[in-house]
Amino acid sequence: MNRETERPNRPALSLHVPEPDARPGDEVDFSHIAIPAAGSVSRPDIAAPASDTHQLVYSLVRVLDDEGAAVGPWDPRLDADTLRRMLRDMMLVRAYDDRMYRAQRQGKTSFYMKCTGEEAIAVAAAHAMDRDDIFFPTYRQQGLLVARDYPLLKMMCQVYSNKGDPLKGRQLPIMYSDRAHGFFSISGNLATQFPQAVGWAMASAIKGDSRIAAAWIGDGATAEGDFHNAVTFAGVYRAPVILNVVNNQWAISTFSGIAGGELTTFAARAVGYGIAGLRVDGNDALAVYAATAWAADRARSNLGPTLIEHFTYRVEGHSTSDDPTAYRPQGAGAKWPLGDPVARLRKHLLLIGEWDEERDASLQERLSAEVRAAQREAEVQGTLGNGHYEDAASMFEDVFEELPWHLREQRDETLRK
Amino acid sequence: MNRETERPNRPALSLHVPEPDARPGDEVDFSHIAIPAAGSVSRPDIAAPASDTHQLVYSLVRVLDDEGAAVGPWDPRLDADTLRRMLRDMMLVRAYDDRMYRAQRQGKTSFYMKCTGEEAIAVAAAHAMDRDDIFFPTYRQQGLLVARDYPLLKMMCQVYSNKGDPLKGRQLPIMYSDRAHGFFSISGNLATQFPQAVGWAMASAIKGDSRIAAAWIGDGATAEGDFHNAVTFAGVYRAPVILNVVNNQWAISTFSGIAGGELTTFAARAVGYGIAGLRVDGNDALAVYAATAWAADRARSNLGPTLIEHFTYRVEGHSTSDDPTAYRPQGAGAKWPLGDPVARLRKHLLLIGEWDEERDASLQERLSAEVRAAQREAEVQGTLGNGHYEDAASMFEDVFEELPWHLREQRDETLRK
Amino acid sequence: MTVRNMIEALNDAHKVMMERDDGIVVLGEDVGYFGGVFRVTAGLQKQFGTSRVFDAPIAELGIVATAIGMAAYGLRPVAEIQFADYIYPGFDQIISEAGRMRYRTAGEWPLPMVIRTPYGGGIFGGQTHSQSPEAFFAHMPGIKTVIPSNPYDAKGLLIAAIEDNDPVLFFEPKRIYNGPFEGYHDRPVTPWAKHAAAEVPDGHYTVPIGKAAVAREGEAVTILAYGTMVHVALATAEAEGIDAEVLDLRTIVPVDIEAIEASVRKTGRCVVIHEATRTAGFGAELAALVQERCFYHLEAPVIRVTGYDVPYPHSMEWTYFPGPARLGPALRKALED
Amino acid sequence: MTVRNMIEALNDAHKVMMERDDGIVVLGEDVGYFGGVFRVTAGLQKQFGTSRVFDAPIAELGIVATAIGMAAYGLRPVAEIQFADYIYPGFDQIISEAGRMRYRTAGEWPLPMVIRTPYGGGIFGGQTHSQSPEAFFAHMPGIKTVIPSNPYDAKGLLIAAIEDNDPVLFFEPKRIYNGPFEGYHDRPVTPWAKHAAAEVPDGHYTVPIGKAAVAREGEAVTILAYGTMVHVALATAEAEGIDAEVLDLRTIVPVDIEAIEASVRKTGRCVVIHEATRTAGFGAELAALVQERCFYHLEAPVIRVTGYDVPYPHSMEWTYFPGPARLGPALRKALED
Ligand SMILES: Cc1ncc(C[n+]2csc(CCOP(=O)(O)OP(=O)(O)O)c2C)c(N)n1
Ligand SMILES: Cc1ncc(C[n+]2csc(CCOP(=O)(O)OP(=O)(O)O)c2C)c(N)n1
Ligand SMILES: [Mg+2]
Ligand SMILES: [Mg+2]
Repeated sequence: MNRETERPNRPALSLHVPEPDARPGDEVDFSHIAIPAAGSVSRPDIAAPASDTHQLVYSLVRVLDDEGAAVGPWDPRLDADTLRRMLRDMMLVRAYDDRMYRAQRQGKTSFYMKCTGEEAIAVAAAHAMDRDDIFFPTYRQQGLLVARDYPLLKMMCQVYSNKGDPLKGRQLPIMYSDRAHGFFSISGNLATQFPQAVGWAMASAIKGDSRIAAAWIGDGATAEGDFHNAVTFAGVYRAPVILNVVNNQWAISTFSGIAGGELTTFAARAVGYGIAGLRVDGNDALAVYAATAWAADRARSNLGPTLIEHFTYRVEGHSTSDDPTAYRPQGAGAKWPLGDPVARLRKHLLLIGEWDEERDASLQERLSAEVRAAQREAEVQGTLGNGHYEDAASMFEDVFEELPWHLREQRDETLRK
Repeated sequence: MNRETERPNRPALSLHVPEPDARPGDEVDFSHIAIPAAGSVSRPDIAAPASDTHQLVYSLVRVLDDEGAAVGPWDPRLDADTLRRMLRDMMLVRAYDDRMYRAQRQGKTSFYMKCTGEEAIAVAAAHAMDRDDIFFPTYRQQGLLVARDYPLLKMMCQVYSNKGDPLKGRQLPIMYSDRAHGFFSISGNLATQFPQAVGWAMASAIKGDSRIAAAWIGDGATAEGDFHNAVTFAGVYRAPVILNVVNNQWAISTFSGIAGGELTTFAARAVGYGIAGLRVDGNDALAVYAATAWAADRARSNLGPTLIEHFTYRVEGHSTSDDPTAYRPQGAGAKWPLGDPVARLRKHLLLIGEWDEERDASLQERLSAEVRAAQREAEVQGTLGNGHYEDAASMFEDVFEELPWHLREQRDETLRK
Repeated sequence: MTVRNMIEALNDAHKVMMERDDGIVVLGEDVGYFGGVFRVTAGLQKQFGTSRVFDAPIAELGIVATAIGMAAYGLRPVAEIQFADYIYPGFDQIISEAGRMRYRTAGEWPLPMVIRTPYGGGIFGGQTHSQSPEAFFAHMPGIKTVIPSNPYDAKGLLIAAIEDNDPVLFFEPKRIYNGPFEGYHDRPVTPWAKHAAAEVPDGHYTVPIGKAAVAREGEAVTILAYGTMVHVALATAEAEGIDAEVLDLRTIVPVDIEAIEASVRKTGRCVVIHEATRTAGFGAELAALVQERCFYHLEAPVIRVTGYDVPYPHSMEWTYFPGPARLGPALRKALED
Repeated sequence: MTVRNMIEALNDAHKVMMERDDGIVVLGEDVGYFGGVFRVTAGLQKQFGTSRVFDAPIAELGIVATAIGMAAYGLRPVAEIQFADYIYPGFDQIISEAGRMRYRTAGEWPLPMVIRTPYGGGIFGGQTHSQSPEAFFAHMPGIKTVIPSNPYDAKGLLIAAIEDNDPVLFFEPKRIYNGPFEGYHDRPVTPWAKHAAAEVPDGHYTVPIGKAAVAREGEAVTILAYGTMVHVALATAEAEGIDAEVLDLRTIVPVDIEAIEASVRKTGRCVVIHEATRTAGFGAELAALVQERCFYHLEAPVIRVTGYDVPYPHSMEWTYFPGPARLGPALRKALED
């Protein structure tokens, strides 16, 4: 089948397969990553044509400089309380993650996923949007729930699939859902939430409402058709939605090059659809806040969707089922040049004199105590395999509004046992 | 549900639904369409980075000017024989279309689709590529078959689903397929061929082959997930494939704005993926030839895929099942400012003195005679409902390589009748 | 009362409901200005405006997904998939999302939405304008599947589907949009006007989801059918002079098991007919249910008359189509055994 | 002969075939450097290079579609879908394209391709890592569907699938990758090493597609099973002390009808078991076939033991799972009737 022989005059084609620059054993080297100085990127007016944002998709919106100062046109100029609240939320998310990760390791549940290094992306966005806006998240935005004061206890009960699980043991751990907190059900099927969020936003526009939607998707999942359908519909109908791509550069074992990140940025997809696009330092809480607020104002003013790439790094493994040292150098995360979002926001608060070491230490103490307390309380209601949610009858409920005959029969068969 | 009441301070959102500028009864007005002068667009080197093409996606590669002269850097400088051959192919496609359209109207088959005004897009591309390259077409590239001398008779027999139908009456009329002519099976499911073409091209690269693939898709169908998957895979693996978007501005009754063509061009999608992109006057055979040759050389040199938007207009109805006057002004096609591809190529040949009225008239005569003769011959083998392909046993063949028991039983049941 | 064909009845169901509830929106390919390739949504955009009736990009995934989002918001979207053959790009969103949302949110996010789609052959549509994919949707939890066989039921069932608080797949037998089809392709088609079920009440009424109708009473054998096949069954019973009872299922999930059991217990014989391919089609489920529940009443095996397990062939449509020529012998066999 | 678990057997099947035929390429999510989330493709990229074994974007549609293109070119792609629950985005390309290509090109473009995917529950994977969607693929023409239940068959069937000239869906029961599972979740798992079928020959051999295996001979009742359920059936027969004949179907399309008929004619009773949801599952097809073809040999109705018609629930996995606790009573009932 090799035509070479037949066509000596033609060059032989070959398949290009993207490879990350470092594999286990190699030195991690992030020196090739272009990092524009904080404050160096211009900020278009909310009402500017989408094309005015299109040079930004190849740069990086950054607010916090290396000293921790907030600089440049994107500085959201937040009051100290908001800054402290964001720091607290991010610290709490991290404490919660560590705790639940260990709980899984201790066999108390089947599965867990951390968002280490990505806390700012969810927490800052939640604070930049209104309380009655809706979120269509992936499994790495637990920060959205924390920022909206969703009880840790409920989150833990879901993770344990125990008697207190609001989802009645039906969902895999971390697949939270809560309507009252505007947090849409997380799906195990990647990318499906993206066009759903667009539909929700279209509905809001249809009803002359003023609420907007935000959705999150991973770099890897942008390859799904759902992503394309979401952005296409959002552009066609100018839906009031913020489309967030969390580029943490990994999709389980494959790096972002396999997802289409080798030739251009994910923010650049916005150019292809003619909608507004921003590329943001995802480890900079102020940059995430500013970009989200910009996109939210734009959406609320009926100016349509914005695609935001949050450039970050997946510091930990993909999930408790994954060991990243099998495919990338050990400790790569620690070397990530954009640093740690929690440390960077803390540094800023310290720099502006609105925070100090003692307060930080005691907050850290309070938060871990809070997490420990919630965990104790949660475990009273059981853990997976040890008093988890178990109610055969309820297994058949909520498939339909009413129980049809075949499910009634199936339920009764089970109950007879 | 209308939140207006609750949030008087916020503007009410509203849904934007794209509308074409003219509906039945309105005056057709194409004056807003920007048409750069022929020859005004630069031609990047084959080996140039994809980004060098990215300003071209907002312009229009044009070679033939209003006088019929070939001008500018994209002039493919074709010899007169090739030009005459392309003219002949395009005229033949049109004669064939007219004939088959009438045959359907006469009740000789169930369905037909013309490509009036789009002949150059298929014919010129076929001549710009090598004979052993492969095509993954839609139902509007019958010109590819004509350009590769596929017998009209076979095409007609397929349209009639008659005893001579190479596809054994299994496919809807115009869903041609012929391996020997490198023409991949047309699918009724829009867009599916696009990622398949990328897979074929990847296989060619895997084998160190030198053949490349080309695929076509309509503006409307670019909204499908298949399109996104195709371009994503093509970019990731730098597949040797030409991805043609035929923007004839209509998808049955909906204009290209509903497909995502309101905010930017379809060629601009290439920018979003970081691959090469070109936007071409689809009614200019020389421009189509030049752009295709450029993309083919690039692909063959292992430099990856090119997305080409062919800007044209669907002059006729979508198909024999469609009446366009129900949703757009009558005779809109005749007013299309980029003219008729056949007339434009003819004008060029006349201008350069390689063609004259008599030759044109006699060619026209020969071609209609050829079509009439083929039709007579085809109809000898039957038409749909009147001696069409009918062989119950064959209905069960080719589902699998071998007939499994259940199909054997089903066949035997039928044959017993 | 107005005499309506199925298209007019479906169109009227939209109008009646959209006038009552401004949360109902209609989206799909060509459904807006043009009113749909089968004209089911004709006039709706003019009456209700572009933000309630609008054309969608050619992206069935996006159509279903945005409808899910709209339903999550609180609207009641009615989405049209132009042909059932093209529903597959939206399959994941239907199966994995719409069908499971109420369950996985413990009831917090029910999805009141309807997906309408013309299905079935008999129009020389070839492989991709003729399919009957209903069995796929019956296999996955959380989706109701409705298939009317006449204008009266079409309107009443569509209204019930729009008012239902669960996702409903609404399959429309396109071959009988304009008139009942008994499977004799060489005979002239009688328009609905000549049919009692074309007497369609004006205004609001419903036909309950999950309830079958006895289309013909009989003692000798039960024929389980839906959509176009109901008419094939009726015509074949007449032609063969067989005292068959014809059940028009109207809904396949949840199927009306009581009606099925009652009829089969009475007749002791059962033939199932559908146009979809046989293997793992819904006829298999019906045969399995009948033998599970009426085994000791059955005097003969349940026979399936279905489309063959091949793609729907263009020119040999009438060899493929399960019409009277195939149902007749099956009925006789059911009686012989 | 080497003792291999199912993962090692499948991995070896790839190696054996890729060494013989350089037209065989492997693609899928995480199958390259990492070797697959279940390690089935471990070491293949190292041995055969990145242009024959490569990671794919997270786009099941694109994975299937590019595999179709590769097969059309003349390669023999083996694509992995990471979990069967995620096959739906590729559904249209499988159903409408792969399954019909040979037919619609009148045999000019056969598609020799394999789609491998881990399926089934029992691993606390919740709604989206536990599904058994085999029935979907059985319903549409042109696709063969294979489901092994042990390492020996897994290797032999995968080699046969790769050599087959039609598209083959290859479902791998992930619960038994590392050891047979009899459905007693509270008992320790025995590794394959202790199992005869873990004696896997080195090199090339095939297990024919379309042929069932008698996993256990018996006279009293026939149990039709595949995948994990074969082990549940064997264990239950032992536990209940019932002289059941257990048929391991191994292929569901084309199913081994002769083996099924022979066994049911002998026993006169039949129980079908699968993990997929019941309604319109493949068990319905099996029940329909058995009653159609063995009606006068049946002394009792065919009973279906299946997953319930609800999404696979995370914490109540063992209430949902059709294990011995549910098969036992069904067997006894089949014998009583
Ligand atoms: C449709 C689908 N395909 C595959 C998977 C399996 N899967 C789960 S997470 C994951 C990687 C996702 O990577 P990315 O989108 O970058 O998100 P991240 O985990 O980095 O946050 C994969 C392949 C899935 N859940 N759904
Ligand atoms: C998946 C799918 N959805 C819908 C259709 C119905 N359909 C056939 S052609 C068409 C319009 C296609 O428009 P476009 O892609 O612009 O191609 P054109 O007809 O203009 O050449 C539609 C909606 C289809 N064939 N396949
Ligand atoms: Mg990622
Ligand atoms: Mg078009």
